[in-house]
Amino acid sequence: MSGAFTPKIIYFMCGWCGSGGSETAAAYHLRYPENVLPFRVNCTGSLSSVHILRALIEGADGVIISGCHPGDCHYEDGNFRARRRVATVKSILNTLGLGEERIWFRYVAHGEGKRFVDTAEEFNDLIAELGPNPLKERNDT
Amino acid sequence: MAQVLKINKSVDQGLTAFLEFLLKEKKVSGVVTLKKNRGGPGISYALITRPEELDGARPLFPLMPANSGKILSRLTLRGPLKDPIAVVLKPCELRALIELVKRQQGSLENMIFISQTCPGVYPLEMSVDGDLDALASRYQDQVQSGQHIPEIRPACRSCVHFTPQNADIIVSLIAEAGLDRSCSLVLNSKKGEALADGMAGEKREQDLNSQELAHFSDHRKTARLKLFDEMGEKTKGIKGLIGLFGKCIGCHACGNACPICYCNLCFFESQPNESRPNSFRADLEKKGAARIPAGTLFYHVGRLAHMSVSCVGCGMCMDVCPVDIPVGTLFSRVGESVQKTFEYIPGSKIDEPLPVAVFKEEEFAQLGEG
Amino acid sequence: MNGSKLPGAQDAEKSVLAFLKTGLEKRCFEAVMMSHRVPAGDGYAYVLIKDPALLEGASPLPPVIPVQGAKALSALTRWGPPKETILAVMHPCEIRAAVELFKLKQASLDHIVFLSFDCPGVMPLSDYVKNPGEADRTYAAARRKWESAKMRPLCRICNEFVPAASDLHIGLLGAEEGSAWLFPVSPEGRRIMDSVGLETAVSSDAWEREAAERKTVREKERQEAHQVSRDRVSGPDGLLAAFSSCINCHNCMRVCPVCYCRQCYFDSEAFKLPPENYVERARKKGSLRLPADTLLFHLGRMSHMALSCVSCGTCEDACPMDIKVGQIFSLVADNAQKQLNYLPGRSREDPLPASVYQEEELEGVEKPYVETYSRTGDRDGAGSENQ
Amino acid sequence: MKDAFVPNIVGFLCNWCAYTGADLAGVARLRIPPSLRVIRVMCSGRIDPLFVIKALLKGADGVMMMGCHPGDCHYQKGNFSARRRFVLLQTILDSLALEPERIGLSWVSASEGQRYSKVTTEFSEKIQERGPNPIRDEIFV
Repeated sequence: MSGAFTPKIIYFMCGWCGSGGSETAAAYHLRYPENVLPFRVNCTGSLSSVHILRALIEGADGVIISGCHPGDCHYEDGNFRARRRVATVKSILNTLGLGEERIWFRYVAHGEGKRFVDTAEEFNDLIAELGPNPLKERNDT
Repeated sequence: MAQVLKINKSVDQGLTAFLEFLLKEKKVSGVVTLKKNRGGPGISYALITRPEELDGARPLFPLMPANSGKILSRLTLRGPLKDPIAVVLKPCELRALIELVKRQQGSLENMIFISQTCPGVYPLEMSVDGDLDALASRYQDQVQSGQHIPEIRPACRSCVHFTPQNADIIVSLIAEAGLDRSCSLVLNSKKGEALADGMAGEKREQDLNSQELAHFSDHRKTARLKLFDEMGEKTKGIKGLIGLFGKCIGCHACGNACPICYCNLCFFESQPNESRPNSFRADLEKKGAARIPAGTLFYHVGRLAHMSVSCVGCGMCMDVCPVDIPVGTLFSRVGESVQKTFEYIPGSKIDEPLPVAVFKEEEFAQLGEG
Repeated sequence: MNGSKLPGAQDAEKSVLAFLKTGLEKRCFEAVMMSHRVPAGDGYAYVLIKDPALLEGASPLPPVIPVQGAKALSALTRWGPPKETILAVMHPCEIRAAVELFKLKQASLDHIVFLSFDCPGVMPLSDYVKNPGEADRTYAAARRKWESAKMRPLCRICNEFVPAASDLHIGLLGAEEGSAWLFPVSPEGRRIMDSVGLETAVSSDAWEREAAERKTVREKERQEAHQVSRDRVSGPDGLLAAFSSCINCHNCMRVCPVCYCRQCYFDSEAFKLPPENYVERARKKGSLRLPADTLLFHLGRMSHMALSCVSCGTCEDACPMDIKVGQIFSLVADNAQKQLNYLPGRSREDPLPASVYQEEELEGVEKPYVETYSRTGDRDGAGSENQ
Repeated sequence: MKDAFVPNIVGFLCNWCAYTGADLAGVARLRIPPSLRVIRVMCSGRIDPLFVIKALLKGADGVMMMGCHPGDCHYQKGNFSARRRFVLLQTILDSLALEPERIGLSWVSASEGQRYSKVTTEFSEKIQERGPNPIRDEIFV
């Protein structure tokens, strides 16, 4: 393993399902790594691609986005729109070789506390394996 | 007589060593200077907080990738700096910053200015695909031999405000022999003296070589007059202006690079300035044709009305113009006459009010009475 | 599709001008929007022409794109469509961008009839302004022979040199030296040809064959060129080297036809931060490039407009530092568009991909959940709390 | 030929003095040149230099700025600002050889109907003599 490296992970979750998942996890006393920093947004559909990019440029090693399952969006179609947006950002990063694998998109429902914690853990392990995000050390961005 | 600190290194290395001293001794919390970008051909300003990051710093590099007055205004727009930083910048950039601060677009608090008697900088396009180091060393050779460098930008060739009166420390470049082995820092203020306190080097009482500078200034004045006269001939009347700006692509790069043009949303990009269909129709009826987008000259003449009193002649507008319109020369020329009318030199005194913000009751008394 | 052979002069450009003149005189359209040489003769500008006599200095095949035609059309129609028909003579990429702007509600296409032509490409603006007279001649020669060496890098690899969304099309490929065909593409185009009095009797087969062949070649060249770009800019090192000389002037955004926002997000209050923010970021990395957020600007702009990018190269023309920004954006855009099966400007009906979705799509984006995932295996509340 | 030329003059009149003066001139049935198109502004200090530039570039043959006499401004100092702006405009037009004579500044008080008639007639005659603004026929402005 990459020794002392503790990744910094930004977890964007929608206010209805994703963060509901984190509440459920808390209710069951499930733990997720402390270096996964939760950010609540009202809907993944309201998450600007610029926030994802900014996180990656300014020091995050990975970004997860969790919204409601397809069909469950509180605003009808926010998660479908988010999916297209994330797909576009991933495509851009992939084309430019900037590590699109550092972005995860996974639906987590309000009741799925375990799924939430598993996602955080699994992603954390993946990023720990990938090592630090090379962009975050660059000061000529 | 001012104190001069002489460091026995080449001027670039000497100044970098001085900056390193400032950071190491925690006299400042950061340094803003030009720096070569890691792994790329470019050079840009950087706010450096760690001494080791000064590796690659080129404080006196003869290039202006942006007017740092604009950069520093952005840095302090939301409030003054809490801890002091040292800034290495060109005289016109310092003047631009002062104009911006007068417009409430920044703060000079906790900024210590290191500037230079400025021989001028190269056009930006010379750095494209160019070898920056070769460029810099050629420049230094020419400067220390006291030459007027032919390739520098027209704005620099005609610049007469090359001595940064408001800087705390002035690096003597013009007509300074031995730039490759010594670096002379003129401590121009108490702040500057305090800053240099403890820095290794030889201190003496001396002034800027005023005779050479006066000589230099005369040469510049002649060049300025010539350039402005040529521009005046070229842009005479409406035909001349259309001749100059006909090929303008309306990208507004000049306004956006201009340090004085600080507006978040320029009037000329705003909704009220957009032409409505009836305006095109009227032009079609009257002239049989209409240029689209409309308002090329309106933009340039209007911008003159907005910023010419504060134009510092930094030449950024001209550097970024994609179709090489000598817009900077025209603006400096008009700016000079406007500034003369109001007896105002932009960027010279921080407490002098902007001419468009004040008036005197007794001035221009004959106007309007006829 | 049948068309008409334009009554020939020695030069295709002249034949087109003759057609436009007749159209204006017969009032088949009220005005023409097209490139016109500026009085000093050192550039071109879009002009709306009503007086047929003013067609004199107009150029249907200008050597440069100083202002993206879609931007000009948007300036003309954003506040409402013209009352009578305007014929817009534009390069294919400009028409495609205009269609995108129409979808973005920044232009009206009512009473606008597009006249496109087989685009041989245009010269880089910076090359042109260095010596306009010489460049005009070079271009005229290169255009006739369809030589691409002098054209802009993006024009050399353009495979959409025949637009799908125009009304009338000038066929130059496969035509004899100096002559041109005119094809009606839409009913509106046919109406105009009828009213000008041009019969549509000539078969377009020869032209179509030639255009298809060239398109195949161009597609291959495009892929190759994009691969070269990709190898060059891939990874943080490559990309930051490519944008190393960027001075953050945002001129690429300002001339981009698709970036229509009056106030770009990257110029907005959101990027005017308290000094502590900049100092803190500098402290974290030892130094901070100023103006800040250069890479974020470019990546963010990509994420905003890549799906509508028409690879017109105007950004590259306007860059004072000659950064190959158009080539990078074109590469990124091609891939992003492919993923959502969208070709900007292909038709007025295709919805903007960011404004719609399908319930079943992009399966690869979601990371599949493995129910049994467990590495530490110790996440039960009580157990871990005791550790 | 020259006799046929009726200039197009745009006048920006302050509400309190010049415009009232114009009213008075009208009521007194004094002669006012037909070439003048009046635009009322609340204060001469409201006259943005861009108004004047735009009028000239759109083909106006002359532009007049009119306000209260110095010291009489309804808003204390608007006319002093206007005067500086006028000087600014004159200097810019002069440096560009764009006929600074085509702009005029006059102070007319609310009681000076006579003066209003006089200054507008004089200005109009001056412009008449100068001839049409050459910008009129230019397409590439």
